[in-house]
Amino acid sequence: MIAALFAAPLSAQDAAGGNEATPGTETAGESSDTSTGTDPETAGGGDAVDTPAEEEAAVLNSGDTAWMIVATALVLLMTIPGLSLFYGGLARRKNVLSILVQCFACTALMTLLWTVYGYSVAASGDGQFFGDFDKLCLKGVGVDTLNGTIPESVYFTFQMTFAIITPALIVGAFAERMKFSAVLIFLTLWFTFSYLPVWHMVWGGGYVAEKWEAIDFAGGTVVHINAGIAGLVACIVLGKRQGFPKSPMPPHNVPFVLIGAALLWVGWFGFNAGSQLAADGVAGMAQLVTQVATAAAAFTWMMVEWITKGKPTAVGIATGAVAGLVAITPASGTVGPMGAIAVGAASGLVCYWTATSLKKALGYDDSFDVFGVHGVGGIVGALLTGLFFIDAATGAETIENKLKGQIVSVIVTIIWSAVVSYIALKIADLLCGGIRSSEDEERQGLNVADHGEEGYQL
Amino acid sequence: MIAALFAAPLSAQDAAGGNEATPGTETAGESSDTSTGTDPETAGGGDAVDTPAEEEAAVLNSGDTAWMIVATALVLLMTIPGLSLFYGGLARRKNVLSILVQCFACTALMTLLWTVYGYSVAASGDGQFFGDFDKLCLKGVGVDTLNGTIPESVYFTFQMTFAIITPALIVGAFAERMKFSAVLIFLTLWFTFSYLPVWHMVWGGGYVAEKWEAIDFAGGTVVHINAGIAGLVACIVLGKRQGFPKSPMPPHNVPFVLIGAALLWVGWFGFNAGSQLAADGVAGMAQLVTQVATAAAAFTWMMVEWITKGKPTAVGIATGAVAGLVAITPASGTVGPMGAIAVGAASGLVCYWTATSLKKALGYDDSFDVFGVHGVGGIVGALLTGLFFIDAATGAETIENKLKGQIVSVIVTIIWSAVVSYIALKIADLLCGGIRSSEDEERQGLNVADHGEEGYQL
Amino acid sequence: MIAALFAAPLSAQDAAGGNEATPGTETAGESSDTSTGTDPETAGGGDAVDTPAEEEAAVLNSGDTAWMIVATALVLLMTIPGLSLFYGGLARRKNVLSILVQCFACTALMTLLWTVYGYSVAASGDGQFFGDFDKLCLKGVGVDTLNGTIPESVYFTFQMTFAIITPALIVGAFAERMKFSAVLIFLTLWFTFSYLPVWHMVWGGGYVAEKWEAIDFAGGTVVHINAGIAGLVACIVLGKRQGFPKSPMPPHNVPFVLIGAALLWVGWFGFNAGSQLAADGVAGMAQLVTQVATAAAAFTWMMVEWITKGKPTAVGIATGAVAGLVAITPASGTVGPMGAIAVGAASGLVCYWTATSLKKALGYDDSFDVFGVHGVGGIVGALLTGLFFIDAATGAETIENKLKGQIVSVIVTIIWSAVVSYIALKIADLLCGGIRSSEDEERQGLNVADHGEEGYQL
Amino acid sequence: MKKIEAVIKPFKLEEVKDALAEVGIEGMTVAEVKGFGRQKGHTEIYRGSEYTVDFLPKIKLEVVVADDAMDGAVKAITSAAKTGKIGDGKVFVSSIDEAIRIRTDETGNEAL
Amino acid sequence: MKKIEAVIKPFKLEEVKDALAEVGIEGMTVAEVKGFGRQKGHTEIYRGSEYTVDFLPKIKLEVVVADDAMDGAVKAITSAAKTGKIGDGKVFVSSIDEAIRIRTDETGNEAL
Amino acid sequence: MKKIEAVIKPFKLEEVKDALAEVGIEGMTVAEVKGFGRQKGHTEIYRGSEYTVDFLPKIKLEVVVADDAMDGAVKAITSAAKTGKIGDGKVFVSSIDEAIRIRTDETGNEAL
Ligand SMILES: Nc1ncnc2c1ncn2[C@@H]1O[C@H](COP(=O)(O)OP(=O)(O)O)[C@@H](O)[C@H]1O
Ligand SMILES: Nc1ncnc2c1ncn2[C@@H]1O[C@H](COP(=O)(O)OP(=O)(O)O)[C@@H](O)[C@H]1O
Ligand SMILES: Nc1ncnc2c1ncn2[C@@H]1O[C@H](COP(=O)(O)OP(=O)(O)O)[C@@H](O)[C@H]1O
Repeated sequence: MIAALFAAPLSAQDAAGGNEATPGTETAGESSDTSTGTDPETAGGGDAVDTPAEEEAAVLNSGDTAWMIVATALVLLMTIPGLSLFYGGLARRKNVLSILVQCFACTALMTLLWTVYGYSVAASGDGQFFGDFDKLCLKGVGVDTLNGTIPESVYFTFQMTFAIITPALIVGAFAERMKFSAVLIFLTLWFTFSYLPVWHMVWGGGYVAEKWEAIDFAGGTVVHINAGIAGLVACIVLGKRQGFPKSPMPPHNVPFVLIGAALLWVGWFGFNAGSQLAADGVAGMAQLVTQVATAAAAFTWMMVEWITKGKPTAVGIATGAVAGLVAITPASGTVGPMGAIAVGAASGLVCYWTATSLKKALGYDDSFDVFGVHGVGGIVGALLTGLFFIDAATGAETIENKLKGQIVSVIVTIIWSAVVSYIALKIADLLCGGIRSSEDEERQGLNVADHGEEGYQL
Repeated sequence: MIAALFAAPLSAQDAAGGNEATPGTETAGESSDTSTGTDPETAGGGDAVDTPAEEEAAVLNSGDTAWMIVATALVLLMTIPGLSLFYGGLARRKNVLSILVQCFACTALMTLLWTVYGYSVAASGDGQFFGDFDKLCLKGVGVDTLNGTIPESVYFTFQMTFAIITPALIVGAFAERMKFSAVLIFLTLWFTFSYLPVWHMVWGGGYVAEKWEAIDFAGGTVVHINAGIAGLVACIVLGKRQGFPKSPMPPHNVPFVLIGAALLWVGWFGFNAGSQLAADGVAGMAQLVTQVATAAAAFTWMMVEWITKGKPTAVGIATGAVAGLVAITPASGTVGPMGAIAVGAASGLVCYWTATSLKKALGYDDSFDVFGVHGVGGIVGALLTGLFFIDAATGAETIENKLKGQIVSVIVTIIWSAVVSYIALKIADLLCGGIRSSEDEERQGLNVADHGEEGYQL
Repeated sequence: MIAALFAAPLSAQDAAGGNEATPGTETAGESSDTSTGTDPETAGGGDAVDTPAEEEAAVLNSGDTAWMIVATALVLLMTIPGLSLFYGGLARRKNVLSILVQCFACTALMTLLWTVYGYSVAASGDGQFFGDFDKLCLKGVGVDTLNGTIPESVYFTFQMTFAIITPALIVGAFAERMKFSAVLIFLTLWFTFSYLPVWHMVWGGGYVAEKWEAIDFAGGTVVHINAGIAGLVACIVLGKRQGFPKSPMPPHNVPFVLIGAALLWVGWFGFNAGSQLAADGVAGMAQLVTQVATAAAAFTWMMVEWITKGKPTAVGIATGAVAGLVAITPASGTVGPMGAIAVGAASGLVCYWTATSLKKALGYDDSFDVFGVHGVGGIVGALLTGLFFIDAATGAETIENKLKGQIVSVIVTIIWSAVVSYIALKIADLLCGGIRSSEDEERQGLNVADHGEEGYQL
Repeated sequence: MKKIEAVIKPFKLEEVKDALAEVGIEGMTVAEVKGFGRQKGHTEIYRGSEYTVDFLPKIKLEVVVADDAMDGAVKAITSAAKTGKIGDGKVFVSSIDEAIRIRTDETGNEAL
Repeated sequence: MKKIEAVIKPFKLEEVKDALAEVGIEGMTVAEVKGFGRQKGHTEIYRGSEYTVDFLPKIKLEVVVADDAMDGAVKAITSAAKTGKIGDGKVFVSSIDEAIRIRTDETGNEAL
Repeated sequence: MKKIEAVIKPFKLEEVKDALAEVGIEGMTVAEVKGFGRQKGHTEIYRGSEYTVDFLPKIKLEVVVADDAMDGAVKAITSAAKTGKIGDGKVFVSSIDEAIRIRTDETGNEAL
């Protein structure tokens, strides 16, 4: 019903165009073997070269490859400098460098971990929760190995950029008070025991994909809910920043916040449209709905703030945009333009309420609202993805079962990430003799305390 | 004559290569059905699926699609963060956020308007001045709909980014003194009654295209003259900023100005080369001439300032680059490298004179020289496009008629935009009880007055 | 042995895939005629249209073209705003604009020089040290001229972006004390007599390529060693900045340094993967190893600094990343993932040692360590390229001869660049009546002294 | 000699400077300060929570003058800085024992 | 009237402000300054070379009060600003000859 | 006790600091200020229009010393800050009634 309305443009067109092709099915024209970012067979890129069936089909498409090389660059751009600036600007001046270094170090560290074992554990093999070790250190991956129509090297690097930004997102929750050494240990453990298994469960043909056929086109659960929950747990375990919430902690550089949000927006096209692994109509529509949902969310946040607080703030419209980007992520392969507006507006509303009212009510100190925006926005998106989904092949609405799959994947991710995060924090606590910076260090600021530098000499 | 000289590289090659193909003609090799950004048939992307003729020809090209998805991202990058930083840096500290929010809000708002009715009114149907409502809310546009060799969704989003940056450009003219609410209303009206019809007239097969076959490869008239005139009218209607021109109002953050100019430069490749709607030789040459013209303009502005003022300024070289980018826009599909140098140098000179001498002489307060750079640069470019044009098919120079077409399109755009802008401002005036911020708000700065935030806590 | 280990992933795959294809050979699948960035035949793009042999083979590939248009944009992004911010942030506040203007002016100037004579002298003709004048002002290059599978216009513009960033890199060495006029003259002379001939010798089929078959996939010698040496000579000839090394000169804006490093990182994908001139497996692997080597270098620098100085700095991790990018550049077409980690770690270590210990020991004032990072990093990369190279066709290791070729190319570049730089500086000295700013100008800062502006009004 | 310290509204600086020039005072030192007083600040918003900023930007002007030049200087400042609205600021006068011009080692009124 | 100048640790400003309010002082002017004294600075690192930063960020507070209000004000400041650690700062008291409220031309204690 | 206020050229701060250390003064407070005086400013250009900037960056140094330490301190400052060029700045001396060290409540010279 409602779903029919919001996904209409797609199915309508499918009829008109006399083409059954729809994202998420096996018949999406020339991009068939890569059209489902969530398809067990192809998600574990390596399989492409293992199954003889696809062996012969596998021919490199230079257009798809061109797009995916760029998409990879765009997703890296999201973390450095995008996310770094978004968070760095929100921080107080005395902590800006600690944010930037944490994002940079996370980029370097995750790149190495993903190369050495991450890719293999996530994308190779077909266990329920973890993959296998067949591709440790990229064993067997060379210049000519393909994944669908693109080189496996490109698929590997593209997925690497996801493995970089997801832990980096968490940084915003425990910002301004966690020891740098503890950050690195925590993120390493969380990456290994939460990111990789959830990836495998959802995209690698594991539990969630197999048993529940949950849809997560570009990473609503794997990336955003996963990171959002880790952030919530971390900021609660760490405790509040000195003076929170009594003394205001305004962003030290709002223009940085907006540059960061803008780069996240632009880079997100690589994230969502890139998840199609091809330059085709599905990718084009993914980019379109990403743009529309983001605009709807930013506009909604702005208006709600304007009405309730009397003024639309710069940080508000930027945060709204990010909320929209998060929410549309899982749906970007299946929803239509009108559905995108709905997803965006909904996430704008709900995330605004979480980041303002709910946080105040519960009193946790999620420094930059990682849970409020990524956790909650991811959940909103995951559920609406099920709501607006239409199986164009049959034309029948299957909301019930779809929704069930989405709900399960959300719950599994929440529990898994929460448990792993808590344990990882305790281990970091042991190894670093406390994960929290000393009172004096926190007061002096982590720029100098952790990195021996000041942010600016102005 | 002179034209032969400046367009030579193209035609010479055409001879040598024994290939008549030239941008702007129907025989440009494998990109025939997309080679003319100004061709009524294809500009109105929708038509691609309506005319049976093209129906069969229409096959998705993954290379063209890859390029256009990226070009779309590049053009969005031009507005956020490119233009936002360019303008934001030129503003005084107390107003930087109002600039950034206006650019961001414009991005969100225009995305929604373009989706709901903009695309249909501009690109669908064949009226003289307006299109029709057949594609409201993207009716009939789906995953598989094509426009030439790319998905219509991509063409739609690509054109959306033009609809975003054009109104955003105007912001620079009335900066630092206009109520945020009035800005939104004015831009909405202007977008609806000036941007859309001019788009339709020039690119949608309307009046200018049909009657005058004016050339506007990437938006010299539709985007730059259109916005430049609106800016001039708006800044005159609004009146000068307090203290202008007596007290100096230097940019608060020149590095931001240069980052912004750099991102505009890079993003403009998507704007100009993207307007070819394909990854081919015309797109390659469009990128080349864009780079060369921009360099020539930046260098010219720098030298002129050095000679006349004794020092080459950072803001000057950045502004010169933008002037060059503006001027080459309409010509980027037809001019050659040497012609590009001429276009760039000319715009550097003329825009320098306008932004410095003319503005001082006339005494209007165009805060960041939107008219001086975009309006005047656009006019220079539009005229030179006609001057340097060569019909390679016949080899005959057709400057006279070409120039006529260009002049008409310029005049039509100027009048149309000026009238609509004036009326739109008056309506905004009524609806907002005045479009200008109060004296105290202007003195305090719009960061706090309109958005309840300060730009920095340094 | 060791080489087998580090390059293994490539050759192993070659065996497995039953495909001899390897970067640097004539049989690299569908990208055959463009697979070697260093191949005399194709490097001089123009030849594509001259030799009848390739004439027929030459068909435009839209995927390759799409990628190369974007790669070109990415490499421009490296200079503006990437490098500009990296250097600008490292400068003291009073000089930030002089850095930004020098990078911008270099971009404009080199664009014009490359168009008028640079491309022809570097890439056309087959002299030992210089090319010829056949392509002055792009003579004979048109919309339809191809270089391999892409338009020659794209190849021309792509190479132009290399010609822009190389001189711009040098700016960091003599920063904060050289007259702007002298900078422009010096860079023009150096570009003409060092960049162009070295380009021709290494990539244009000249001396080094022909006699020694040295490998420089993306510009380790042509770009980085070449610029690094010029920087060293320039900073020695100029002398130290007032107060160096006694009074500390901390970066005025560390966040800018990290934004700049991040944009260099992202843009470098265009630099390295783009040097394949096609969107294929080699390009994909080039992107992968670039990412891995950069991460390894950044991480190494961070750990070394943490251990030796007690704290990992933001400037440190950013500098480490750049060192890794530099070192992997020549190897990015031939090394495997594990080799990339080795290259990155090595450059991180060696460059750290140079930029800190060695510089202090020798006492030269290389303002932003152009020699320490680009010169030394380039040498490390060039040598390891020879060490980790495997001729997959024969499977035989040919380290000895490879290494010899690499060593020769390094030595030739060092000597050539040093001599030309010295003479160029002397000429600039004569023409400008001294290349160094006056004591007062240096103290006041070059923002005001050279450009009549202040960086910020905060 | 007397030292006149004036805390004024930032946008009044130019006018005050000119007024002082008219009474022949060609030297002064100014600093950006934040003021707290009767004038109420404004509220700002961050992620939904509002807070008041009650330290307002002011300019602090220091002028050392010869005793006889004092009254004229004070009048010049007060009249030029006045808007009549709360927050116009204060003028404080105190005594200076000695003044030295570093460049010339002149002392007393010659140093001003 | 007396002028009280206090150099304190930045994070103590709010407490000092409140303490002054309690003794009825509703006006003050503050400036960001850098202080040098017994309190040792920290070392920073740039490209491998370490250097000490010994000018530390401090807040300078200026309050002009009626003579009889002085003791109370000084006590309020010292007790609120005290942490007991080196670097707490100083309070300096000097005499003011005259005070004027620009808005009203009131002088003396009325101006405060 | 005496308060010495010195307005100097920014790049002279280090030398002045060292000179003061030599005469045994280990505490001071500095602020960034802008100075207006005989020294002419420079012109800047923005979009073709030139304007003069006549408020120049200076450093204001405040040192409170015991009466007998005053002459030495003043000499140290003036000699270290002198370049002989216009704009070297001024030194102003005034009297302090009382000084208190917040940390210890010591008063008078002990507080310095
Ligand atoms: N007792 C005081 N000591 C020092 N500065 C003061 C004092 N009272 C006010 N000021 C300064 O004067 C400024 C204006 O005072 P305020 O009470 O706001 O308005 P008005 O001057 O009109 O009474 C304040 O912002 C503060 O900087
Ligand atoms: N003689 C002085 N004159 C002016 N300011 C001083 C003087 N001595 C100290 N200060 C200021 O007081 C601050 C604290 O002094 P310091 O000696 O570091 O600690 P404490 O106040 O505990 O003795 C210094 O940072 C400086 O700003
Ligand atoms: N009457 C004054 N009161 C306060 N500060 C002054 C006065 N005259 C000069 N100054 C300060 O001293 C600085 C230097 O004075 P200036 O006249 O430029 O050079 P010089 O000190 O060599 O005469 C000025 O920039 C200003 O900050």
